[in-house]
Amino acid sequence: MKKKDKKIDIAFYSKMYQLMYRSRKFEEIVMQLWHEGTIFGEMHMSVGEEAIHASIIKNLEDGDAIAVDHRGTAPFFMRGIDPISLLLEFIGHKDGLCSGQGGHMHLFSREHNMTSSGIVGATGSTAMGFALSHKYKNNKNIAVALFGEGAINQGMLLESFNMTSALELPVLFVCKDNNWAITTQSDSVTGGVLLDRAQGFGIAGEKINGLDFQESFSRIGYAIKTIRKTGKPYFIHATCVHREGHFLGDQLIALHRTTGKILGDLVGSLTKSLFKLKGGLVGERGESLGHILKIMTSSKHQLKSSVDPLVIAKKMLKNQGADVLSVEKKADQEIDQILKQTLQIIQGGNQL
Amino acid sequence: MKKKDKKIDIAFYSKMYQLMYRSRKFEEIVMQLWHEGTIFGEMHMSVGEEAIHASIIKNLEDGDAIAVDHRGTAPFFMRGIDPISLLLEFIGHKDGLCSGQGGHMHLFSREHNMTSSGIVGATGSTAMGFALSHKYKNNKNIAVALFGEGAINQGMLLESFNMTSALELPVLFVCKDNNWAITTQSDSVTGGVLLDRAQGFGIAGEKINGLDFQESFSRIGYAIKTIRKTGKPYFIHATCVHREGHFLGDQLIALHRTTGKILGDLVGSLTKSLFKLKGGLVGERGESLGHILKIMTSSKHQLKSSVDPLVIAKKMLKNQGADVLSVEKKADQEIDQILKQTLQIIQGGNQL
Amino acid sequence: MKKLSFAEAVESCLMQKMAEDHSVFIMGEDVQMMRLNILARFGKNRVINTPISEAAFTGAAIAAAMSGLRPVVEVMLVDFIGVAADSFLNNASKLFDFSGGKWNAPVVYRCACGGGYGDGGQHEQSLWGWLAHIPGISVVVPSNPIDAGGLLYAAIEHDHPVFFLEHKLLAQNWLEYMGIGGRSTVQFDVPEDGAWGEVPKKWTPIPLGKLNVVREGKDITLISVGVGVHRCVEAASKLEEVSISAEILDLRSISPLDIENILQSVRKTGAVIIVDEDYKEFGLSGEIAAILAENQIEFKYGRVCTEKTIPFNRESEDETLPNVARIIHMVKKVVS
Amino acid sequence: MKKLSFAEAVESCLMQKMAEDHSVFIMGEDVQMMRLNILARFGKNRVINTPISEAAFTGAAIAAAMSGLRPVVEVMLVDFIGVAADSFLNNASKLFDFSGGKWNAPVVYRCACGGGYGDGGQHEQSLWGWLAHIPGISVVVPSNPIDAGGLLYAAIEHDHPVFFLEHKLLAQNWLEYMGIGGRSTVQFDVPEDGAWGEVPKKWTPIPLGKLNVVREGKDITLISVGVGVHRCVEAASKLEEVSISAEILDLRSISPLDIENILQSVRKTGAVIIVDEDYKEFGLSGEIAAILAENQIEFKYGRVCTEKTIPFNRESEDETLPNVARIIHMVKKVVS
Ligand SMILES: Cc1ncc(C[n+]2csc(CCOP(=O)(O)OP(=O)(O)O)c2C)c(N)n1
Ligand SMILES: Cc1ncc(C[n+]2csc(CCOP(=O)(O)OP(=O)(O)O)c2C)c(N)n1
Ligand SMILES: [Mg+2]
Ligand SMILES: [Mg+2]
Repeated sequence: MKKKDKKIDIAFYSKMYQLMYRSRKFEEIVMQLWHEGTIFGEMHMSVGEEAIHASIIKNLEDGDAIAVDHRGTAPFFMRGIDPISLLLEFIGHKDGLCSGQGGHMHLFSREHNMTSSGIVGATGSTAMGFALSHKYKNNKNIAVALFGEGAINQGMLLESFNMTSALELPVLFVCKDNNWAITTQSDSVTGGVLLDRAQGFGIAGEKINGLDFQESFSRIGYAIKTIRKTGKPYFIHATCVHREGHFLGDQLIALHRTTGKILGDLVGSLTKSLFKLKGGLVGERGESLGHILKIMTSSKHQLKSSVDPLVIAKKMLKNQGADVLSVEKKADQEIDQILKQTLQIIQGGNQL
Repeated sequence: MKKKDKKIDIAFYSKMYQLMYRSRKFEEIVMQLWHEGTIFGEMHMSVGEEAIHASIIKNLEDGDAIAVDHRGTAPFFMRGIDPISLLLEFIGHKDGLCSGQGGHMHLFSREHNMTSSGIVGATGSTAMGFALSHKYKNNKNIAVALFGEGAINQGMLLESFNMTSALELPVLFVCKDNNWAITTQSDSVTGGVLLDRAQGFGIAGEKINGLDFQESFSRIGYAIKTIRKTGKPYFIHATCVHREGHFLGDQLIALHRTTGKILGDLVGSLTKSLFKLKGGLVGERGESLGHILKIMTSSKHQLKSSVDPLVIAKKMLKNQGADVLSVEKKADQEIDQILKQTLQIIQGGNQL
Repeated sequence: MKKLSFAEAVESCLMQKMAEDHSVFIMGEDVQMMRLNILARFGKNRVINTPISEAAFTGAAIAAAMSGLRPVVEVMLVDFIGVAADSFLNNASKLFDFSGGKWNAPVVYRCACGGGYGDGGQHEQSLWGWLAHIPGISVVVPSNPIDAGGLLYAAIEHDHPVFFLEHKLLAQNWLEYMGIGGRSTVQFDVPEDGAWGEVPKKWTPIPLGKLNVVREGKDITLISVGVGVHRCVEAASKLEEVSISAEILDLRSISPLDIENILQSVRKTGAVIIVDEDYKEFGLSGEIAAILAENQIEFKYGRVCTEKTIPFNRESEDETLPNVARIIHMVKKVVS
Repeated sequence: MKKLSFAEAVESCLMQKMAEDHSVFIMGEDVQMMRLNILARFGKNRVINTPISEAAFTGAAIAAAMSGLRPVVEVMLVDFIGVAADSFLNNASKLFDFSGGKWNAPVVYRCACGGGYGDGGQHEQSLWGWLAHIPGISVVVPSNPIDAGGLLYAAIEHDHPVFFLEHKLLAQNWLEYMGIGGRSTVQFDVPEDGAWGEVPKKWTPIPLGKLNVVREGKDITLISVGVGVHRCVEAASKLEEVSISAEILDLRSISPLDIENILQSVRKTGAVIIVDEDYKEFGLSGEIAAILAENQIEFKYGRVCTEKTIPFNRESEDETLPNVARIIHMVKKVVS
C-alpha cells in the first residue's frame, strides 16, 4: 500500500512539476516581452508562487471559481486557458483573452469562472459572490480567493471573511505571504497572527509552506475537500517568495542583481537629505538610514535558489528517480512554440 | 482598607448613578420632543447603554478624544457638553451645539475632542486619527471608538483594528453589543467570537457586562490605564440593551408595547403573501413565518426591567444604603429646568 | 389597473419578477424584516440578510450576477455607497469592457435617496450624478409608482449594472421608517401623485433611457427626476397664472440620458431649467448644458440644485433642496 | 530659480513645508521607501507607513487634522480612493458644515492620476470631476513643476480638505515606477514643459482657484488641466498654421473653479472646448457649459474627454484619452 502510494506520487508530482515548470517558462517569455517593451505598463509575476497555484488547480473541479489578484499569469495559465490568448492579452492584442482591453491585471474567463482585479482585496468579495451562487444553485462547487498578505488588511477582504463565515459560503481563502507589499514589509503593518485572525472570524485554517509542492498539494487538497463537505470557508496561509520582486523592474530586486550602481545613486541622494539643516534629530536620521538599509537588504532573501519552489520540487523528484529532464525538455519545446506562434500573430499585423 | 474602599465606592457610585440617571432623564426629554414632532428625522437613543458611557467618561482625562456613533446623546451629555445646546441641536436651532446644522447624528465638540458620525463603522478610523495625533504630540491621551456589534463587520472599522495594533496607537475600542442591528440579530451575520477577532488583530480585550456599572467602571478603568501605559489599543466587548429599540418609533418595540394592533396588520399582510401562488416551497414558507415571529419575540427581552442598567445600579446602591432618592430628585429638577429653558429659547422665536 | 403606493408598486414588481425568474434574489441589510412579504412568500434563500459590510456584499453581488443570477441588492441609503464605492467604480462598471465584452453582470443596486424629512446631510443625499459619472453603469430614478415598477422590471432584465434609486418622500415605507416613526406630529411635503398611482395588473418593462413628457409647454423646459418632477409640476401650474407655459421632462433615467427628447424640447422652448436634488457642481445640471451646447442649440439656462451639504435644520433644509419657490424664481429670471 | 522635475518640485516643497511646520507629516502605503529623501531627513515619526487600509487611514487623517496636525496623505493612485470614498463623501467634506463651521480638517490627499502608459482602466483614471462633485473639498491638478510646488504649498496651508492630483506622465517618479521600470524600450508622450521647469528657491503658495492663461488667443478658448494643458498647447501651435488662434486656460484647480476668468476668456473668444482626461459625462466639461450658460454667455462648445473605461491596448488607450488630433478635430468642428 505504502509503496504503491509512493509510485503514484512520483508520477503525479512529476505532472505537477511539469505544470509549475511550464508556468515558469511561460512567465519567462512574458518577462522577455516586457523587457523588450512589447508589453506595456506594470507586470506582476507569479514566479515563486507556482507550488501554491499548481496545488489549487490540481484540486479543483469544473465549475469551481477563482478570483485572482494582480498576479494572474500562473493561475490562468495553469487552469488551461489558451496561453497564446494570454500572451496576446498582455500585449493588448485584439485576439487576446479579453480582446486586449484588460491587460494582465484584468483577465477574465467566463468559461473557467476566473476573474482578476488590480484592486487589492477585491478577490474576497468576488469569490464570495461565486460561492453564494454555488450555494444558491445547490451545487458542490467552491470558489477560491487569491491574495497577498498585504491585502489582508483591506476592509472589503476582512468583511468577506466575516460574511462567508456567518453565511456559510464555500470559499477557500489563500493568502500568499511573501511578507512584502511593494516596498513594505507586511509584518511591520500587520497586527496579530493571520491564522488567529481567520479564527477570529470563525474560519478554520492552517499555515503551510507554499514553497513545498507536496505539502501545498496535500494541505490545499484537504482544505478544498473540507470546504466541499462543510460548505464553509477555509483559510490557507501559504508562505512564498517573489523572485522578480513586486513587479518587473522592481528596484529592490535590481539592487541585488546589479553591481551597486543603483545603490550608489541612492546613497548619494540620501546623504544629501540626511544633512539638510532642518529635520529630525541626528539620532533619528541615523536610525532612518539604518531602517532603509535594513529594508533593502532583507528583500534579497527572495532570490536564493533554496527558496525557489521549482528548485525544491526538482530536487525531491530527482531524489525519487523521476525523469525531470524529459519533462523540462518537452515543456521547453511547447513554450518555445507558443512564443513563435504569438510573434507570428503579432507580426501578422493583426494588432488592434 | 477594605472598609474604606467600600465607603469611597458608595459615594463614587452614587455620583455615577447620578450621571446615568441625569442622562436617562435628559433622553426622556428628547423622546418627548421627538414624539411631539419638535425633533425631526430619526432619533437613536442611548437608553440602556448608560453604564458603559458613564464608565468611560469617569475614566477619561482632559484631552482624551471620543468618536461616537449614531447614539451620541449620552456620551455628549455625560462629558459635560451644555445640555441646552444639545437639545437645541436636536431641534435644529441656530444656537445648538453645531448651529443646528448637524442634528443628533452629527454632533461635534472641538473643545472636548468629540465627534460623531451616522456612518456605521466610521468611529474606528476617527479614534485612530486622534490617537495618532496624541502619539505624534507625545502626550498621554487616548482616544475612544464607540460602536455597536453590527458595526464590527464594517471594513473600515476592521482596518482600524489592524492599524492601531500594528502602529501601536492608544485606542479604546468599545463594542456595545445588544445583538441587534436595526432588525437583524447580529449573531446571525457575524462569524466567530468578538474577543477572538480582536485578538486576531493583536488586540487584547475582554468581555464585560455593560449593564452593570460597577463591573463596567472597573474593567473599562483597567483598559484605559493599560492603554495609557502601553500605548496600544484595547478592546472592550460590553453587552447592553436598547430599551427604545433601534430608534424612536421602532416597530419591533412598538409591537411589544401596544396591544397587538400592529401585529394584527402585519400578520394579515403576511398571510396574504404566504398563500400567493408562486414562491418558495410550502415548507420554506412556514419556516419563514416562524423565523419572522422568532425575530419579533426575541427583541422583547430588551424591555425587561431586569436588564435596565439604571434599575440594576439603583438596587445595588439602595442595598448599600445610599440615598438614591435625593440624587434623583435633584436631577429631576435640573432636567426640568433644562427643558424649560430650552422651550423658552425656542419660543423666543430665535429659531434659525 | 389598481391604485398602489410607490413602495407597493416596487414590491409587487419585485414579487412578480421573483416568481417569473428563479435567478432573481434580494440581498442586503435587514431585507428579511424590511421585505417581510417577500420573505414570507419566497423564503430565506431568496431574501438574504447581510452583515453591515456593503463593500463585500455589493462586490459579491457582481460575481453572483456574472455566474448567471440576477441579484437585487439593497444598500439602504445611497449615502452608504461611500464605503462600497470601489465595487461600482472599479468592478461592476468595468467588467464588461475589461473582458472584451465577453462577460457581464446583471446586478441591480437598490438604494433609497433624497431628503426633505430632517435626517441630516449623511442620510439625505441623491448622488445620482455622482454614480452616473462612471461609464458602464445605468442610474434610474422613478418619480411615481407606475414608473417605479416598470423601470425596476427593466433594470432587473438589463444585462449590466443598474442603480435603482427610490426617493424617500415617494417610498412610504422609507419615509415612515426614517422620518415619521409612527408619529402624527410631523408632516412632510409628499407629492401625492408620486407616492400613489394607478399601476397595471401585470408589470412590463419601461425601457431605460426614455424620458417622460409630464406636461407640455412652449416657453421653457423644466427637466428633473424623482421628487423634483413634482416640484416642477407645482411650479408650472403657478407659472401658468403669470402666463408662462412650462414643459416638464421627467428623465426617469440619468444614465442613459434620453438626449434626443431633451434636444427636441429645448429646441422648441429655447429655455431650460434643471431641477436637480443632487449636488449642483459637476453633475446632471452641467451634463445637460453640455449636451445642449454641443448640439448647437441656443438656449437660456438655469439650474435649481442642492449647492452644499444638506443642513439638519428643517427650514434650511427646505431652502437647500430644490423647492417650488426657487424654481419659479429661476424660471422668471431665465425667461425674462 | 533652478530647474527641477515635477516630482522634485513636489518633494522640495513638501520638505520645505515640513521643515517650516512640525504639524505637517506624511502617511500612506510605502511612503518610507517612496519618499526616501524625506524619510532620511525627517525620520519615521513624520513619514508613516500604513497597511493597505485606505478607508482607515484616510479617515484617521481627518481626525488628525481636526486635532491640529496637517497630514499629507498619499493614496497612491486616485483609482484606489474607491475603497475609501466614504472618508471624503461623508466625513472630510461635511465636517465643517456639520459642526456649524466650528471645526475643520486641513488634510491633503495626494494621489497620482491619469493615463498614457499602458496600465489599464483601474490604474489610469483621473476622477477629478468625480471628487469635485461633493461640496466641501477642493481638487487641485497642477500641470508643471512650479504650479505643483506652489499649489501643494497652498493645499497644505488650506484649512479644509484638498485633493492634490499628480499626473503620472508629469511625475517622473510615478512614470518610472508604473510605466518604465528601468526599461529603455518604452516611450511615452511626456510633455517636456510639464515634467521639467524652473522653480523658485523658496516656495510660496499659489492660491487655489486661480487659473493660468497659458496662451492668449482670440478665436477659441481651450480649457484643461494637467497633461491636457500640454496637449492643448501642441494643438494650438498646429492650429496657428491654419490661422486659428486658440487661448489656453490651465484651470489648476477644478474646485474651486476660477469662474470669473473662464467667463472673461469665453466672452472674448465666443467658443470653448474642454479637454478633460476625466470621464466626459457628469463632470468638468458639463460644469463649464453650465457656468457659461447660466452667465448668459453665447458660446460655441465642444469637449474632448475620456468617454469610456480606458482600454489596455496602447493605441486604443491613446485614442480614448484626449489627444492632439482629437482636439484639433474638435476645434475645427466648433469654429467652422
Ligand atoms: C486598494 C488598493 N490599494 C493599493 C494598491 C497598490 N498595490 C498594488 S499591489 C500592492 C501590494 C500588495 O501586496 P500583497 O497583497 O502582499 O501582494 P503581493 O504584491 O505581495 O503579491 C499595492 C499596495 C492597489 N492596487 N489597490
Ligand atoms: C455604512 C452604513 N451602513 C448602514 C447604515 C444604516 N444603519 C444605521 S445604524 C445600523 C445598525 C447598527 O447596528 P449596531 O452597530 O449594532 O449599532 P446599534 O444601532 O445597535 O447601536 C445600520 C445598519 C449606516 N448608517 N451606515
Ligand atoms: Mg505580498
Ligand atoms: Mg447593536
